[in-house]
Amino acid sequence: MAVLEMPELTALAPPMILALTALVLFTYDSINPRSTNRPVIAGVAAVGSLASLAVAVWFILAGVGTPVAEGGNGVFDLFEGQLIVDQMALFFMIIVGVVTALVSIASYDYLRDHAYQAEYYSLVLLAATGMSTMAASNSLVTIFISLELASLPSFALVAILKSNRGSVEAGLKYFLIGALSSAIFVYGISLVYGATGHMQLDAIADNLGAAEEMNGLLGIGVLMLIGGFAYKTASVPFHFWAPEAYEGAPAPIAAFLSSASKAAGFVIAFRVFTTAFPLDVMQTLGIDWSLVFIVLAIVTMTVGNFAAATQNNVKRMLAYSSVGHAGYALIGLAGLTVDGGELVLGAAMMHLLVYGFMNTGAFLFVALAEYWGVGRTFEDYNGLSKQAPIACVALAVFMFSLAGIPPFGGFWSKYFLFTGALEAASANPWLLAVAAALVINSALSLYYYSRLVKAVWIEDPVLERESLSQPTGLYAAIVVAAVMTVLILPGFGPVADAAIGAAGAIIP
Amino acid sequence: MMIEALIAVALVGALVTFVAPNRIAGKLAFVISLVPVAISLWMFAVFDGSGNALLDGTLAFESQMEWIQLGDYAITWFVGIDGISLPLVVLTTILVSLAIMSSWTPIDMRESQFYGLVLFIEANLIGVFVALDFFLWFIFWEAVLIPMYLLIGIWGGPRRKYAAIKFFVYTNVASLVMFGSFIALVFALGDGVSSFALPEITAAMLNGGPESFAGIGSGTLTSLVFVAMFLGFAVKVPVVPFHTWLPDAHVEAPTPASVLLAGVLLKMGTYALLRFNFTMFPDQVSQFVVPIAAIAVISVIYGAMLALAQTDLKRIVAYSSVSSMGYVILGLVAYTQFGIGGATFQMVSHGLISGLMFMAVGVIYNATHTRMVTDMSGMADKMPIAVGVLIAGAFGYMGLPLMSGFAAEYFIFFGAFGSEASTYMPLFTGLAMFGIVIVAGYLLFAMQRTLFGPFRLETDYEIRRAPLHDIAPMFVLLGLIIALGVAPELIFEMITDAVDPIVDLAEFGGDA
Amino acid sequence: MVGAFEFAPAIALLPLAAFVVALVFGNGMPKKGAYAGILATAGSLLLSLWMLATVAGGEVYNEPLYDWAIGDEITFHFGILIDPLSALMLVIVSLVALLVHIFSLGYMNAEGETGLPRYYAELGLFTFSMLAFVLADNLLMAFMFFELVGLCSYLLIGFWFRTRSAPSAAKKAFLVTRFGDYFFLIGVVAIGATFGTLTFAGDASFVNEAQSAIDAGETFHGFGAETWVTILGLLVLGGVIGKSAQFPLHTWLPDAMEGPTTVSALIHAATMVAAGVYLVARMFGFYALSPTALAIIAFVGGFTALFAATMGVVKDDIKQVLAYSTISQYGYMMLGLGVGGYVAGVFHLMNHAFFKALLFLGAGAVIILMHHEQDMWKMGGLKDKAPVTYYTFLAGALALAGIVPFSGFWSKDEILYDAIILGLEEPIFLVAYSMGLLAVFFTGFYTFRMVFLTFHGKPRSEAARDPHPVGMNVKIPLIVLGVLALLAGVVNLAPVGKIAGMDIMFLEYWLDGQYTEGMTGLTYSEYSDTAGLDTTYIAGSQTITLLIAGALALGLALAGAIVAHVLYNVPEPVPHTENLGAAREVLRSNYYQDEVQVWIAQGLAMPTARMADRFDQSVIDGVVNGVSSVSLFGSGGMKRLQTGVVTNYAALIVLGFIALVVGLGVYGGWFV
Amino acid sequence: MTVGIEYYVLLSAALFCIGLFGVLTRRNALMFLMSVEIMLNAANINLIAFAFYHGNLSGQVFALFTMALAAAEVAVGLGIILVLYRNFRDVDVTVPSAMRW
Repeated sequence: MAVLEMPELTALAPPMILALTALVLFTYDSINPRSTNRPVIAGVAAVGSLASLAVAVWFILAGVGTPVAEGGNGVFDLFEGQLIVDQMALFFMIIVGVVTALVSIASYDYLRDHAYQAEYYSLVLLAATGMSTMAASNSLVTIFISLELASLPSFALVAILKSNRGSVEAGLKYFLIGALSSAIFVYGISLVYGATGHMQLDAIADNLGAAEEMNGLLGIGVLMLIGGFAYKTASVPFHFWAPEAYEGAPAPIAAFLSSASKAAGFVIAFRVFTTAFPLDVMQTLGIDWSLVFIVLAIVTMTVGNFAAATQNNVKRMLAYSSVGHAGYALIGLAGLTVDGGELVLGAAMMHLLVYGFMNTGAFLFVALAEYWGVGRTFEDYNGLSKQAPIACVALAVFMFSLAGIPPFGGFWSKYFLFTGALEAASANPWLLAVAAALVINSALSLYYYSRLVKAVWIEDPVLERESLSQPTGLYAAIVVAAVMTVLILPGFGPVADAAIGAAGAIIP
Repeated sequence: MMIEALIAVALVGALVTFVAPNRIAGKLAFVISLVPVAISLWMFAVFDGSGNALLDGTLAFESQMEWIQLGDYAITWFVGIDGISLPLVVLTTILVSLAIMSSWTPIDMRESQFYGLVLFIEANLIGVFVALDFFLWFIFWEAVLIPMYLLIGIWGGPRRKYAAIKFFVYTNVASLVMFGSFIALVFALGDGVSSFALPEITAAMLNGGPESFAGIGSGTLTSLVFVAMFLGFAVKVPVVPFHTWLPDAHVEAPTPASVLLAGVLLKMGTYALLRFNFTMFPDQVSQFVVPIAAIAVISVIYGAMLALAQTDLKRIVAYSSVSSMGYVILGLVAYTQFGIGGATFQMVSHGLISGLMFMAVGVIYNATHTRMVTDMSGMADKMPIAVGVLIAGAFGYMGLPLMSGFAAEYFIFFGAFGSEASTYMPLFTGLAMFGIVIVAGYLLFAMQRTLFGPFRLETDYEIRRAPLHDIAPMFVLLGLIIALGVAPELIFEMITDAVDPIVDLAEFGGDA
Repeated sequence: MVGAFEFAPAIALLPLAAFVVALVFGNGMPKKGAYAGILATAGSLLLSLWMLATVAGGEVYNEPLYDWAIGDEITFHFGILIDPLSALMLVIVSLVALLVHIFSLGYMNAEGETGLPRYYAELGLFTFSMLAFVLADNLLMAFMFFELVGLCSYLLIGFWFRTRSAPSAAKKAFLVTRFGDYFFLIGVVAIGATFGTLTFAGDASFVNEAQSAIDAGETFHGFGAETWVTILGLLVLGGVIGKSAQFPLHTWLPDAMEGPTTVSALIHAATMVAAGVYLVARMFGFYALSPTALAIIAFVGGFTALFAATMGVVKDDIKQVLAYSTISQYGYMMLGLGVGGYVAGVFHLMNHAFFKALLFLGAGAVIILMHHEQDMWKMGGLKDKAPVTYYTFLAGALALAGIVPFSGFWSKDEILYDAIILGLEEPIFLVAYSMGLLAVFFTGFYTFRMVFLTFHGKPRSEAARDPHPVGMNVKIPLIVLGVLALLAGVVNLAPVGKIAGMDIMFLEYWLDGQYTEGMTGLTYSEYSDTAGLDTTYIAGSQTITLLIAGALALGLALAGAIVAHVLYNVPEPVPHTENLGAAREVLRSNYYQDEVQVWIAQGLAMPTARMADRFDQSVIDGVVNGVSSVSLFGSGGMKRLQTGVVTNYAALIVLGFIALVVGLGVYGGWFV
Repeated sequence: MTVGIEYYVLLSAALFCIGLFGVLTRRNALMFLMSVEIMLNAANINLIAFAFYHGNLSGQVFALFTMALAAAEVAVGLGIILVLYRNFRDVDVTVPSAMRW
């Protein structure tokens, strides 16, 4: 396989391509900031993200990141293990690539009368670069840097509609909470460093023994790290920014943050807690972080779903539902046990992938609605299926998929999470509570997801509206997302293998 | 690959119909739906399976292929047909075709979407009855909800939104409970199983059963799972007290949806009960005989009493479905050849009869735009043929001999009375049988008020005779009902063949 | 075996064919399908006679026809059992059916009646079901067609469905009989489950199984074998009481008179109502095993006979009188069977079939004459205007009242005789006997009250002065039946035979299988042995007993007739019912039986149902909806967390974080 | 003689809490931002102290990264605060609360 001959650095091709594209757009912007050549700009962004996606897919198929022992091309770790390219890294690079591509394509129409096109796309791709790098980060340093690289552009992106109060308010809240959490995160890093004397994750794991007498310090540090991840993944108690940020931000950005950024947050959480803090050792140190995640998972999914149940603003409902899904994905960490747990962790990864499609699609539909200017509440959406059946079929697909009803992708991942939780329950009965919470919340979520379907399909429009335009980019993105959400069901075999393989690889 | 063909035809047909112009959608869907009918009848003709699908019987049209490796467990595409599933598959295909034809009159908006959804339901219903891998089965099981939700929600009556969401959420919760408990069971079975294939799981259950799981002892776990799954399916069946979604859904649903709902969807629940609870947990069944039998009796009597109190024809039929499903539970818990066989037979029989009843009520509704017993009388004067068929169907419901309903109920009663599951079974049977009096009561009252007497109609709506395509499906159903009543062996033979292995599981043998 | 019996199924199938033909092509046919029915029933009659002849020739037939449902331990099948009893019944049914079909030509095809094809189709369906019921060789098949005749009765009673009363009467008829059939069905199921077979005859019959079970002293469901047999017998009896309109399930029969008179003649007098009694006779061997059951049958019969007769006294509608007399007559048959008088019972069944059909058809003729007027007080003086009707009707009346030498006398006398000789041994039966005896008086009274009011005296209405003529197709059946009513008795002149020592008790020998070989378990003598009822005679002499019993019966009948003559055979009769005082109201309102049953339906069932419905809507559904609203309420609270003020968020974050630190710290013991 | 590590930790902890207090109490966006900076610096103290304690440099290097990122954060933050002021004519963080529940 050609990959072998290349220098190791090429293993980082996916983020690099994103960075490159970002720079290209940045240059373009600095040369001609007011350019409204949308096809070119959006095209470059889309091509760049698709290229990164393609490379990542190619890598994972070519066996990059699969240990040689398993017939792959071996795990690449660069800069003394500061960065690592293994299956999980590639898996999440794919997620980021997918979402970025969808968002760039959709933005083509959404930003039709926005002043600074290029800056927008370059920011998006910079953030994407950060997320993609997070997937590969293997040291608290790189994690922190890439995390900030992802965050800072995001702040700007949320507030990019400078004259829109909602956007600004969202940006402010997002930024302030973000600053606070990153401060906490950094402090956590410093404590962990203090307790172990290392930043590189494997090294931390090796030196945990030294932390016997400082376990309190280490514990607080670990919790602070969790805080950082919780912020990035919009999990309780660091989720408060999410509803506002998603509601206020431009819909494509909301899609971008709620799918890709969330996934990135999870990948570092997965890596840190599987690599740096092996559960068995931490338990001897009295730091049983799986308990924390059990609590967080239950609370997060409950808060998210319950708050979503009675929203009137579609976007806000989706925002809360994305909090709820963060809770589902947290099961991946909560379900980790001293021996194994790759099933549940893999399930979490699958969920994040499928979520990348269905949730992005859902937000993009909102983008479409904002593009049409039909309004933001459920009532405003009433009877849209008469004017735009295709988009509404897609919406129904996203909603039912989010609710976990077959025959859509969301069914698999959610039920695998459930299955994984139950499997883990054999080792840790607390997981039964998680599974129960999952059932209750799924039932509730079905209620509010089907409310949206009801609005567009069953209700009659409050006021008659003339036929709606069909913006190419948005439609393309939405339809692609929908098709993927459906096709992923029959074609789930490889996805499941990849995810579970990746999970198995990082679990000690 | 015939099964795949069956499902594929329905799915593709659904897509085609969905994009077809409204004008031709109905006819198109009907023509498409004839293909599955043909295939299933052909299957019926050449059926060569024997024994029970879950108890290493030989399957007909079996096909199995790898799909997903989930940790230590394989999820496979695994379908096959045995004597229990075949009649239900045939029932489904036929009922769908007839339902489509019967909806030509009432459905006058967004036809292509409507018929597309109906065909989509058909695909999933067939899947439920043929799938032999738990995950696969569960996909079909759940996928039925969406189209039904939309059918009720879009084309339903005034309170359709409430009814639809209630049906959707309620049954979905039940499914989740069932799913969870079953998965827990599979994991508790440990190394005994390496896939979600039902036969394998059944085998593991029957020799040894689960180890303790998550700190719950083996025995307790099995009982818990049994109860949880019973509750899960009980909502679908539905048995009292989990039935309240049914009348709402039925009343609000458009006629063809009601036909499918009562005709096939309810059978999913009883079918699942038979496949899971009563095949995999024989010991638990014997442990819970009395409560289950009691629930069955309550469902029969209570459901019939509720029907007696209704004045909406559809509500009457809906509640009587609850009552009829109670018979099925009674037959299952009897755990005898005629008990379980009769229960299965009742699934088919009730599918036909309730379908006929809903169609007949629908035809009257099309003509009068009311379903209220109090609003009309003497309909027999205006639409003799439709009313004639309705009367025939009603008597079928009352269990008139030489119609399938009698055969089914008689088998169930006989099996239950002779059952040794519990010493109280004869008592339960006697109580449940009183249902045949109440059912006669409310149906005769309703018919007397609506069909007979001098003609009177509250709504000023000009009555026109029902067109042929409304009547024809009812005659087909009536023919099938009588055929099965005169010669139950048509399907009872294969049913008993598939049921006997289950009966042999019980340590209390059945005499009847 | 090739021969007559190969054609047995055709007996039933011919009318079925007529049903289909009339239903499908009826409208296009002359007389709207009547001829199809006539031909079919005629064919059935011929075949039945052939069967009778063959049986007389010494053969019986008991073969399964085809398997309905096959199980491991038991197989339910359709089969045909032709023995003297069923052969006799076949002839009775098909004969009456034929005559009624013919009569219908005159009665129904008059003035532009609509829905005639339906009428003839339903008649055909009924004939089919009834004949199949008679042919049945096992209890399940019997039950099935038992139900089907019920359906036909429902349809035919409700023939004039545009009226209010007919549908309601039809519903009542079906519902009340259904209530009886509920017990019957339990009986069928229980017998099948207990003995593993449902066949009437042969070595594997449930009768034999029960016999051996009792001998072996087995126990079922905690009951001794004999008790269990009694229970089973009584369960089946439930169906009998319903169909044969015995107390307390008799109330449907008078209402059933809403149907066309021909239907009343065929279904509610001659055949369907007889089904119950026939069933008891059919499985008499089983009842014979349980004296208790027999006693109960006897009492139900005796009581019903008297009870119904008293009600017949005050009715003004000619058909009502006949209806109550029917109930009472079937009471006699039950009494006869109950006291072990198998032959007597069947004998009366046969005679009654003829003379009651005659009376109803006569009444039908009268109704034609009277332009569809049924109130006897508007009649009178028809004697001279319609002689044929009068004399045939008179013959039927005499038979009904039980006057020598008409057929009714012989059978009724034999029943009472059997009752008294048993009663003398076991005095308790004397009660049943005396009730039966008393009923004779009332029978004589109301019968002749009816005759006099209808035919004698002066015409009391326009219609009566100028009656509508009746045609041959009305007269022929009357004449045939009139002759039978007069002569049918000769087949079993038991008293004469016993006194004069002549062997002229043909029916008894017939039913005792003396003309046939290979008939086991179905003969009179065997039944008597099983029942083992011993009897005594007054003064030890059979003759004296016979004479006394006969004299008593005849005397009372004549007394009744004479009273009627005195009261009503006058030019201007007046209703003397006022003289009954308080009793009158009770009688007119049928001892408030209907009120009771209506109360059970309207006052008990419906309120319970409505209560259940309210409970369902409020409690059960309330819980379901409650769950959802509670969670939605929780949602409302949950989202209040999101105040929108970023400082609060920071505070909440810190609080949440501290909670985690404390929680995990305490759990992990960091602070030690 | 060297100062024990615990004093450094206490110092940074105190600083962190001061910053946190500022975050929770200050309604002016700029003060909010400064408080966050204080918290970051508390982390820096830790890092450097522990780097000294463990005798490896990664802590100090990381501190440099932190400062750089703090600067970047402030840049973005000021931008946002600017548009905040444009839209709301105020830099009070509790003013924009249109979106809630």
